[in-house]
Amino acid sequence: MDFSVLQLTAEQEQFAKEVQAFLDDIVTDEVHERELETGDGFSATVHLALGERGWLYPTWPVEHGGAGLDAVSARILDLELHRRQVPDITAGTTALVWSAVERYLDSAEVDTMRLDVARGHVRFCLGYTEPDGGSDIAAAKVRAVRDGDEWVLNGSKIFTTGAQSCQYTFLITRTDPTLPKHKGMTMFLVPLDAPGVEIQGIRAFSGERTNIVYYSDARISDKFRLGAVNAGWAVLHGPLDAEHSIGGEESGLDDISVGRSFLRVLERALDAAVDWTAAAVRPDGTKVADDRSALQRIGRVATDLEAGIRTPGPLGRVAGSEALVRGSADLVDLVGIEALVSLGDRAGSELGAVEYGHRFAQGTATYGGTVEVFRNIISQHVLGLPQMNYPGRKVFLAPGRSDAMAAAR
Amino acid sequence: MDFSVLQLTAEQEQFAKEVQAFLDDIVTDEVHERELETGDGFSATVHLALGERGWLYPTWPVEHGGAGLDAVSARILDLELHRRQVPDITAGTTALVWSAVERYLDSAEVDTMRLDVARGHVRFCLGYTEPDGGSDIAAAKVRAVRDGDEWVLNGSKIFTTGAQSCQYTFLITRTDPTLPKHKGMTMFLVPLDAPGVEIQGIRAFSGERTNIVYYSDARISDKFRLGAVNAGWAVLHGPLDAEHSIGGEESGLDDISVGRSFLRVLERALDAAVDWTAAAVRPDGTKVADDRSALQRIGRVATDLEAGIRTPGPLGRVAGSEALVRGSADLVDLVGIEALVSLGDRAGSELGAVEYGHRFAQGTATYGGTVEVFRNIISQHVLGLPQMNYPGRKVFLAPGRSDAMAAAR
Amino acid sequence: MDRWELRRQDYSLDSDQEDVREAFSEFFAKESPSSVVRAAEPLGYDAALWEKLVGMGVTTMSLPAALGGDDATLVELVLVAEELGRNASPVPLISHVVSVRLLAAVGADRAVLDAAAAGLPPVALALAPLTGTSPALVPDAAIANDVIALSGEELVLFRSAEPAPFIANHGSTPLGRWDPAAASGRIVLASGPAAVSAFERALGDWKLLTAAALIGLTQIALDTAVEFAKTRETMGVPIGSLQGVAFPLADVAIGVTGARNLIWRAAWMSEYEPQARPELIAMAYANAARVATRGTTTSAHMQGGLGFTIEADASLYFLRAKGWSVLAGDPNLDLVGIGAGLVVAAG
Amino acid sequence: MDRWELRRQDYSLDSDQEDVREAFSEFFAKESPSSVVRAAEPLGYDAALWEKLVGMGVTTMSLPAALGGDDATLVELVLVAEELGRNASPVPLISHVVSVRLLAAVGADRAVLDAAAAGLPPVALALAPLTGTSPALVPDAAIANDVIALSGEELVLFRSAEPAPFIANHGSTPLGRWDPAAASGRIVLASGPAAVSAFERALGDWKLLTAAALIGLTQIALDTAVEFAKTRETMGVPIGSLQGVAFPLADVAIGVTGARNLIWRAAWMSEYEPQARPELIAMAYANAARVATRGTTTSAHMQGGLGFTIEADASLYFLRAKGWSVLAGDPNLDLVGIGAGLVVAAG
Repeated sequence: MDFSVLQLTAEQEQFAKEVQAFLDDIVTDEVHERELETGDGFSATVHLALGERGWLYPTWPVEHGGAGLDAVSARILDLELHRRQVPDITAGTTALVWSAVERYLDSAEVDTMRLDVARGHVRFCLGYTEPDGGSDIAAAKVRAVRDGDEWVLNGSKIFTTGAQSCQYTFLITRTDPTLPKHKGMTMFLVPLDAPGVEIQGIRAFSGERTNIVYYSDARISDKFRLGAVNAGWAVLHGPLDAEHSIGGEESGLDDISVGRSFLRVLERALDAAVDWTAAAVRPDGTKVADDRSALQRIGRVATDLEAGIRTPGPLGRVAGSEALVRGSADLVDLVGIEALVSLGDRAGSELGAVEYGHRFAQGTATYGGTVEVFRNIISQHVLGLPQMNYPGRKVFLAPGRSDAMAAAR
Repeated sequence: MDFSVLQLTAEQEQFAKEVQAFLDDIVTDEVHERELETGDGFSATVHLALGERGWLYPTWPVEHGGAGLDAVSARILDLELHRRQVPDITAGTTALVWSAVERYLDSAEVDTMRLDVARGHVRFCLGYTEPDGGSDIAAAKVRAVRDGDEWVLNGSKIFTTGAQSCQYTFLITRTDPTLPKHKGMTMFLVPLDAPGVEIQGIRAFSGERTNIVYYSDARISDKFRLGAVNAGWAVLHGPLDAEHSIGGEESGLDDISVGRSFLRVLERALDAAVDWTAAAVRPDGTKVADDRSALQRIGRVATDLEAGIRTPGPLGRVAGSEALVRGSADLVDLVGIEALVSLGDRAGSELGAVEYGHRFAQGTATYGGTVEVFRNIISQHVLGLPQMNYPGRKVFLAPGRSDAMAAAR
Repeated sequence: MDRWELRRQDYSLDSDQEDVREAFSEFFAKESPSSVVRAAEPLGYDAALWEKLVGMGVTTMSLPAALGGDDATLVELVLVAEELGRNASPVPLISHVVSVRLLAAVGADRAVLDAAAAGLPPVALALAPLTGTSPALVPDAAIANDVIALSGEELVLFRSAEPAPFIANHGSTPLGRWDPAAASGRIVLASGPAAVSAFERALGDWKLLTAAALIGLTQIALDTAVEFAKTRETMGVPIGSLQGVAFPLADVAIGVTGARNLIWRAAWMSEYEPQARPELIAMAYANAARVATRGTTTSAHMQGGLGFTIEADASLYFLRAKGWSVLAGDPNLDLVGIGAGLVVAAG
Repeated sequence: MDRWELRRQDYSLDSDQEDVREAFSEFFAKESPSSVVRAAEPLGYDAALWEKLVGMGVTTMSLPAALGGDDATLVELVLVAEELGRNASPVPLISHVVSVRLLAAVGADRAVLDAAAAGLPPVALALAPLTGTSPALVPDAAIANDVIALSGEELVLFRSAEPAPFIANHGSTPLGRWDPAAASGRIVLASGPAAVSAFERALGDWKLLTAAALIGLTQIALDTAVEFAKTRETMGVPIGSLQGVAFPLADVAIGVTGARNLIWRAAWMSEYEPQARPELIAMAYANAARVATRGTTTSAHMQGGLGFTIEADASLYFLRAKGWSVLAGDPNLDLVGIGAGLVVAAG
């Protein structure tokens, strides 16, 4: 057990300064304004600038386009990016997909692509969910039909977040509808500029943008197939397990909760509400800071936040989302009418973090599978409860993950 | 809509005084002490004294052993009984069973029995649940095998509350295991003094007593069969629906929530905690009554209580239990260490209502079916959500009840 | 309070009440579908719709017949407010009706009352007493020229040539940053204790109607989620057959049903025996705020990612539930007040 | 607080810590099965078991080696306390160990310290400062002759010939109605600010160890409920396969896991950097009290009517969860303190 402050080497100290100076330079107000406007979860200028320095995948070796950073330096960089709220959704989806691409794509292609990914020129999004399919990924219906050395795609995917900023989507398709649900699927890395692929934006009430992607007789080369035909479920599992399970590699450095990033939004909202409380006077002349009912609620939110940060893996995923959903609503209540003013109409006041938090919170209960999907995972793989034999039963995790889950207990 | 104070006629005023004088007389401290000690949910002296006046089933005609009371007078009596915390579990189970007995037992037997029931000499308990069966009543395994004009019973029932105070149990048995689950059952009214019937007490941590009843080659006459052989599920449904659904008959007089009686326990705990708050001084010299964090929690419990009282039928059943479970725990927190002192060690202080409330609360989430059973009923019959096709699917309500449920919405 | 008081428990609507409910239910369903609600965003005001609603007599219905009204009670008004909420309708009905009742209650000049009752433009009510003369966020002030506010010991109708500047907000309501110093006219409606008690009564009316609107909003959110859960499938079954979906929705149904009855009871008591259980208003309001927050959150969530998109009607309900429930400040302070009342009564 | 501080996040136990955990896990599992727990009711004290535990060195392990201890830290103590909780063990370990640490911290006379460390009879700690000389409810005072209490500006060890009269209670702990005026001896351990700060540090230790015990209790309650849910059937399926059962149990698992880590972190910080995040103790404690209340309630409930009987081990856990978590008063006051600290820091 060790929670001590990291003692940096001179090199690491120097690196931290370098990171700060660099990010001061590239993460401009304009980056944030554009993000507020578009909800892209992506800034091309920042992404490419980070890629240029090898800081998109900073622990990759330099020859692969990384920066060969040690774990501590990587953590320094990661925290600074979070602190500055650098839009990072597309960086995240790209990283998730790369492990599968690296393993399953033709090795010559991989070698070509690796540097482009590291530099930020090639980016990936996730083509899992279908408009009528919900979180049941294995119910995928997008059809891929072989035609010589090509595949013809038809159907549509929803929540392909970042498609407008990416070159490829990691697509799960149905290649043999006659086989059992999990056996007739094949994965592809689909170029988004292929004819017949159409991206249509959808906005969430958090302001985030996601997409429906339509495939209408879209043709792609067989070289973009990942893994064997009808073996797509196994290919998908690497990235899906990573998304569903423990984030850090038990480095003793990284945050242990998969919900940590949600909780940063709650941190900002809480800090803003606390600042407001310290100064606010009610119409009757009393100070909010003297109202123990207000202080109790602040204490509750702060405690749920702290407990969420300490909850590991998928358990922290649920704890983080629930703490944010409940806590952000409580903070809006606490602040009252002033908390309602929209982020965009707020002219610099910190309180926008409360209003934004309450909108943003709701998506966290859905990202990467709803909290119910995660409760199923916990029920089965942490508690060992029996699984219901539904007609179209879903496999959440590859068998090997059970042990890791149980160990997280 | 009418929530006005009832204007009593002179006769009703007189009746109210009569009730009070009578109950002052029969509901002694000894009655309550004995209940605390035994957890019987029954006082023979009170039960028989009420029966003597026709006040067990006060709206029954006088010639049937009732008192022919009008609805208002019956309400007056009912409230007085509740106010004095008269142990009433066995009176309740007897009333539930009587409707089925009256309908299905041989009419000569019914005529004989009616007066005994009204006078309090004959009492019924419910033989539904089995030790390994949980809330799935239709999974009953107690076997009844015909032998000439008799039936031979084998097996055991749990949660036969009040068996030690009753003459008969309303027993659901399996008479044909080869038929589908709901089709092979038969109901009996089993004399509890029959050879081969053994009652074994179990105590709940609320102090309430319930029982396991064992049937070992117990033989009963076929005249105690209720309804046709293998038609037990229909016979059971009258009492079960009554237990699961709206209590009052929309009289505009009765409490609308099936959970109302649970909430009386919360009322007592709240009132005691409020009295404590009004007087309590903390070690640092501050008054609890000046602590807005305490007042907020009192306000929350009082509000949940009020909302629970206003929630009709089975919805109120869940709301009442949840308000009590959560509220009683909150009140223990509020009062702190003084709330822990056991009811028996308290020497007259009202605070025992808080400690008792927290213990009693837990049973209310289980009585007459768990809150999950009621959530299923609400999901299907109020919201119209589809039912899962479980291997041993349970029918919660007779088809006709759906409309009543929907109307309660 | 006497917990053993012998009161009727009759929650049924009489035929007049059923008629009111049905008339407004039909009106809002026809005139205020979600397309109309969306078209009125972000301001949250559809002037044509408001004009039609005024034509239904909604602004005067609760005035005494002598003042040109229909003697409707708070009970009828909460029925109307629930129908408004059920359609998330972009009209300032609640603050306007409450303001008109307030003007009548303080015996405002007939010309002032009649002008207000005409409803065009609507009258707004500042829900918090003014502190000094600094600008304040006032619901509906972005569409009203007249704002009633408690200012020190006086209840004042402030007149301005223009509505206050609109402040975009979470619930898409016509919130204005209203500046009392910018008013061109100032009519004192009452002063001293009479001013305070009239204001508090109006605030109570506002809380009851808002509670009803919040419950209407939550009911439609629930209905929408239930429809989704009946048809959407996962793992080969409708998601509504899964207890992980059905039970939270059942809890919303439980909350909405109890909240509605509690509002009805509070409205009835407020109308006929206002001194008997004054805390019922605070209870009905704080309870509705919580039920609405949780209920619309659950209902949106049970529609998965779709429920999180602005295209889904679930988003309309979710944002307004919170956006309406803190217009009068922190609803938890009502709980503190309830607790304080109980403790004082016991002390 | 700096939310971007670069700290390690290493929750792993080293081999010594694993050894401590395992040794006490085995001890309690062997010596304190539920039959022993039941046999010790209602007093909640098994003197023979306590003597064996003292023999394990538990009363001295966290003293400095110079005082005859093993230099164990709060981190090891919370591991031991969790194992105690996991077996609902009827021994006064927490208040006794905290009292001994307190005696050492204030530099109590060696004879006093050694007598206390011997553990027979145990020493109790009054968790609230005394007000006047009136009798107070003190945990474990029903089995202790010595009670440490903050009395005005002095921290005092009160000696009595007999333990205080036992008061039967919700959690079956040796609660006594202890009368400081009845004490025959009175040793002043510290006075002035030093007395207050020593008492507060001890109270913090008590809260951390109690939080750990509550989490142990909740973990065993959960484990028991999970076993039940795996085997019990309804409608032809194991109840644990129903989301209505599985999801609440998953929530208990989430709560317990986070609470345990939060306790570990608070204990580590309290040991090594007590000034850095002092509110972590209050957070760990208030959170554990809530997780335990809900977790043991859910776990008992998921065993249906059986979980409500005194024969079910679920009842042991349910009653103690609440019975232990308010011994130091209302745990929600810790939340007020946390909020106040944050607001003061921001102001």
